[in-house]
Amino acid sequence: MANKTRVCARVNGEQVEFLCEPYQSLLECLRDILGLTGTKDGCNDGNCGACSVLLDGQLVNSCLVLGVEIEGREVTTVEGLADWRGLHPIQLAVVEEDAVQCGYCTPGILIAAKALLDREPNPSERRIRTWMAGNLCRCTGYDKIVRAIMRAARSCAQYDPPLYNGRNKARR
Amino acid sequence: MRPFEYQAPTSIGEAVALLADTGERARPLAGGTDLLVQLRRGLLEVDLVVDVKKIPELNRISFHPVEGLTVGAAVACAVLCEHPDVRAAYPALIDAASIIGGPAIQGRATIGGNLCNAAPSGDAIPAMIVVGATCTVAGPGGTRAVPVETFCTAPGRTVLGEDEMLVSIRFPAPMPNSGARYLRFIPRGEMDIAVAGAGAWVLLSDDHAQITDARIALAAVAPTPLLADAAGASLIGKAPTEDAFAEAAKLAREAARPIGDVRGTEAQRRHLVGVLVKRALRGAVRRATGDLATPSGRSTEPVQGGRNHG
Amino acid sequence: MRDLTGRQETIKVPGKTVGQVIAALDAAYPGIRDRVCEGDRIGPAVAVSVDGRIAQLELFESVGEQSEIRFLPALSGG
Amino acid sequence: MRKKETGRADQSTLTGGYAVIGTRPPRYDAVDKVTGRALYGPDIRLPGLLHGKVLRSPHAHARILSIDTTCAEALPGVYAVVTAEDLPRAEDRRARLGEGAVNFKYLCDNILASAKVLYVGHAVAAVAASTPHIAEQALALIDVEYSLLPAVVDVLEATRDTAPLLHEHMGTRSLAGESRTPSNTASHFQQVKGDPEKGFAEADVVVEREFRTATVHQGYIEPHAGTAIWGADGRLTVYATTQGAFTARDQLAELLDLPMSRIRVVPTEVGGAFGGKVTTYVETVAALLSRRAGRPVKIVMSRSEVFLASGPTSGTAIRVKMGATRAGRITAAQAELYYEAGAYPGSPVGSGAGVMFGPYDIPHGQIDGYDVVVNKPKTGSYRAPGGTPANSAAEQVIDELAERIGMDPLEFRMLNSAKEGTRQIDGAVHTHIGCYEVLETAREHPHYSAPLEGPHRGRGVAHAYWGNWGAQSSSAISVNADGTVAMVTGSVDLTGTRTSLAMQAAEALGLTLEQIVPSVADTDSIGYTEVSAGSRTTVATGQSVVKAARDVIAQMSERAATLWGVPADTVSFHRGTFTTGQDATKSTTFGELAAMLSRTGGPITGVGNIDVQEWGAAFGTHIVDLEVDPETGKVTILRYTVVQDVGRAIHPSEVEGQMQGGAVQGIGWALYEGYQYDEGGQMLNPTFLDYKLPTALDVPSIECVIVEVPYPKHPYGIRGVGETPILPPPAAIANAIYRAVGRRMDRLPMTPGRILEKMGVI
Repeated sequence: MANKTRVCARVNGEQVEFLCEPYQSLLECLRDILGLTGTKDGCNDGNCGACSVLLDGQLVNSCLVLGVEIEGREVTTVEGLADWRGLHPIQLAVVEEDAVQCGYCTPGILIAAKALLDREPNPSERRIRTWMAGNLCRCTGYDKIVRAIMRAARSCAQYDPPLYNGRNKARR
Repeated sequence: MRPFEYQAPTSIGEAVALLADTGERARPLAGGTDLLVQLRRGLLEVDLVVDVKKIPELNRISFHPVEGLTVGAAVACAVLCEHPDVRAAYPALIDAASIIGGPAIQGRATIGGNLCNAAPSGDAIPAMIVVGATCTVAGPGGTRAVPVETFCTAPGRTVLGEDEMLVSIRFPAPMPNSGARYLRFIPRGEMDIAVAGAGAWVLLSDDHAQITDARIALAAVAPTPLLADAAGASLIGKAPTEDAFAEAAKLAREAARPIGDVRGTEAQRRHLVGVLVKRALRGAVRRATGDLATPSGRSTEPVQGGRNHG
Repeated sequence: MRDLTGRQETIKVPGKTVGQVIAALDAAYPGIRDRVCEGDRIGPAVAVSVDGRIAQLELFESVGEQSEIRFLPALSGG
Repeated sequence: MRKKETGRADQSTLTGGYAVIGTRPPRYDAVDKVTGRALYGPDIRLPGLLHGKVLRSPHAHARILSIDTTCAEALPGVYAVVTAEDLPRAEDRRARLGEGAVNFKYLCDNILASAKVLYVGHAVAAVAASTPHIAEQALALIDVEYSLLPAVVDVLEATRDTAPLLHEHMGTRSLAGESRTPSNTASHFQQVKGDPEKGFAEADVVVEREFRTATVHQGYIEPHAGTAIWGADGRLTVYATTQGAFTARDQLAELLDLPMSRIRVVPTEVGGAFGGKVTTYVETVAALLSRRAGRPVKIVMSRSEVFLASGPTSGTAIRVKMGATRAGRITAAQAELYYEAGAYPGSPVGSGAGVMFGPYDIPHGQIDGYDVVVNKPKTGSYRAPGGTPANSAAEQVIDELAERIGMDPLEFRMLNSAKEGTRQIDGAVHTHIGCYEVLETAREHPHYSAPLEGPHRGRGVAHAYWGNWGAQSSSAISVNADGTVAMVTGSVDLTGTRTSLAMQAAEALGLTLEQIVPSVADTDSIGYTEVSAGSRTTVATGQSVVKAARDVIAQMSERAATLWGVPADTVSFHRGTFTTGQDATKSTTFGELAAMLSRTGGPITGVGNIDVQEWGAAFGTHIVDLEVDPETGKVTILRYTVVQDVGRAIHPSEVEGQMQGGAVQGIGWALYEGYQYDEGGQMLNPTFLDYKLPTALDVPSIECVIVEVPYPKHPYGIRGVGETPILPPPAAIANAIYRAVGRRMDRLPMTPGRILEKMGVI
């Protein structure tokens, strides 16, 4: 069996270091090694979006990235959205619009929505639905999710990105 | 997943050496959106995965109005789709690259990978074939050029030797009065594999009254993406009319060798070839005459045969 | 069960519990008890309703003067 | 008596004199779920945790000759291997479990096959190892010898005498007993009302059609997952993602032959279920592995395992015949329903028959239902089990009847609408229902009269009835000294019921929602509570929390009486304040009295144990506009409206969520979803790539119209909501496709290829 590889990266703003097998996916490394179980496994082949994370700000399915590939890179998961100041505007909008039912797709939805709003502050409903097509939700019928993203687009404008500092670390 | 080793060389030489040493039990890794799924499903077993994303040549996009465009094999679709020169000069490439999976897939997937995966349904391949793209392949003995239409030899098989790798894809500079379009049909709005796909490229006379050259290529209707020569040739010298498109569509349907599978029946695929070739030709001509825009960014609004599209 | 009752759909029989009603039915149309019951319980494939409510007490469920008793296939829901 | 809310109107239009009910507070679980803190089945992490994997049959039908696990056991990192040999043999008896009758012998064989495998994916052995990857490698080392048998996956094929038999000793059960001749038809029932022949003779127009529907899956995004810890003391703790901790415990007790007191099931957050997480699959296997290994074992299904080896719902063959007079009265209805049960008996054909003609007053009718085993996974429940195929068949025939007699499809339905006292074909009598009100609201809705221009566009409607459920629930409410309360229920929260239940308790206690902290108990901590299914949780567990709240008030009234030296029966409670008729000067708030508990006899816990025997049915009408691409057959939904009677909306946003989610699942069933098999019984599309759930791009915003016809026997008049909305979409869409392209569809899913075939294009 292959020797474990040492990987150093920034995850949610914190420097992390871990050992993993070369064949372990980023999803497995986040959940089983780093204990960040907020990122979900829904299909493990890139068709449901539940495992969505940001890799250097780029939206990816963490099931289709090897853990060893994140060496020296920055990963953002759902656990990194809120900071000591409270919920991120996208999280807040999802709560306010009742866009959560079972909540299993929610972490991926939040990350995908953030990736969209980071690029396009004012997407149309059609654009949101097109962008979110990679994130399956079986409970909500999507309506409240789309409304939440539109609401978040309005509030994101006046929001400073999370600050990662001691208080923030202590919080997790 | 069965264990394997991982290497991330920073030069073509190292990469080729690693592939040569391990032989058929090594595979290059670009976006991984096909490779990792195949490894996980046990469809493929390897001892070594060679991550080629750290090799400069494979990450480059270079455009020259005369030389044309070179796209590194590891360039992600998302990056390609945002490149201003590519968007301006190669809209058909955007048509295809922007519909390969949703945004999360496009952040990883590459047109080089799409080519090396050699799926009959690979959307980028007909788009590359019709604009006359060629592959630059590196091996121990240096590099060689392979036209895209001959790169795939069978489902999942290519001309690449065990010790060879795809470095980049070259696209000739676009000619004035030329235009290209790629369209596919899928049941949902996004996220599906093409049931059938069609790419078309046309070159019009200066007055736009006549088609002086044309190429048509098809996806998911033969063991490999298919250049439909006769269909393209049938348009040469004709006016860009619905009748001419219909004749080309008929020839393309005859060239298709579809199978029936979980995604569609043989009859449905053959029928869709006709529909899509007509729609792709209309789009290509509109592009040649400058009245059809490039789709906006990655994971664009679906253009694949949906209502009022193409 | 209409084959046993000569295609009669509604039958009036006396009884203060579902068990007594089934006994009375069985006396009038022999064989009915075997079809509805397994031992001293209502069979798992069958549900008995009294005035539109499933008889939770099965054979011991009490029935009124004008009660309507129906035998249904046991259904599943979701 | 009826209130309506269109879309997202002002909350005050719904509050109906209540302080909490009818408002839209944020859900209790929302913040945990948006921050990634909520723990689901696959998220359980424990010291020394091993990972289990299940070896599954590659064959659809085969006899198991031998299983050799020695090589797998020898692999470093492997701690345990189990097969059916490790299961105590369950006796061949049935019991009511969840909502249906379960035969434990079958349940046992489905969890680990003993003599035969009956479908591709059928579990034959399992391994626990230090990593999932090692467990996977170990599976490859298990040597199973099969002798192959012919398979049958088509419901009608399976009923033929020539079909291979799945269960050699099974005859057809019916009210006429069990036949001696072995058959794949596990049961047959017949329901007759009046004289169907006479009814059809009275009809001016008779329409008869046959329909087929494919096997479909609930499609929850969270796969099945179970973690078992078999302690050295012989006590078993299981973390399960399940709709019912108690039914999960009872299944484990039966399958492992343990007393219930030795098993504690702790329900995790559930990542979608829709009926599919009533039956247990991996929990028992994880327990066996944990006992062997002496360490905790977690099993998480892969997506393809979920498709191949959980409990999808039946593919069906349905024949419907209906007759009506020129004046628009339905005179007779007849149907034959053939439902796939999967590998073991027990399809939802009964409830399909029970609801298909339920919305209408039909004088004469007959329904024959057949439960048929095939070489596919044992079917489970899926949102309104059995209802959608039957409803889609009936509502397409009704649409055609209306067309043939030249009547508006909603007018036709209104003219024949069931009302209180209407006797259904199975003999059941409708109680207080809002069937007509829903149809009328749909007809008045602007969507129904809005112009729909353009070629190949059509508007369709369909109407549906679902009976809902009540049954047993248990809850407890404990009073804190500061006047807040802790509310514990046995109902697993699938979709926000902690909130909708707390809202009912708050209303009954005169408290604000913030003063109530709700939680879901494990099986050691509260009384038996039925599965969260059958649209029962907010209704039945709601009545249980109201009962617990009233118990709290009664006990606190006694404390007030002691303090004031007045008889307890003179103390009354209103909107948070206790008073006594004996002395107008005496008055105390809930909070003040709560602070006195320690000095007036100690803690107070109100208990609400209940078995709800009467509940309200729910009716819904859907309106859809769509366009068909005549060249590709692709359907684009342009507008969609859901109208439903919910009795009273406790939390309108959650009600809308149920209506929208159910409708979109129905849209998936109608257009995209379906298991595909080859002749050998191999499923061809066990991935989310080729088993196609609707994406955000495939559906429009679903407009909701909440109709409120309160159910008199519920303290707040509420009816079950969750299941009804999945029923109408396939028929509504089929009826719209007919109007768009002039072709009647007869198969689900209505894929572009099938539409092109119907249009004669291919």
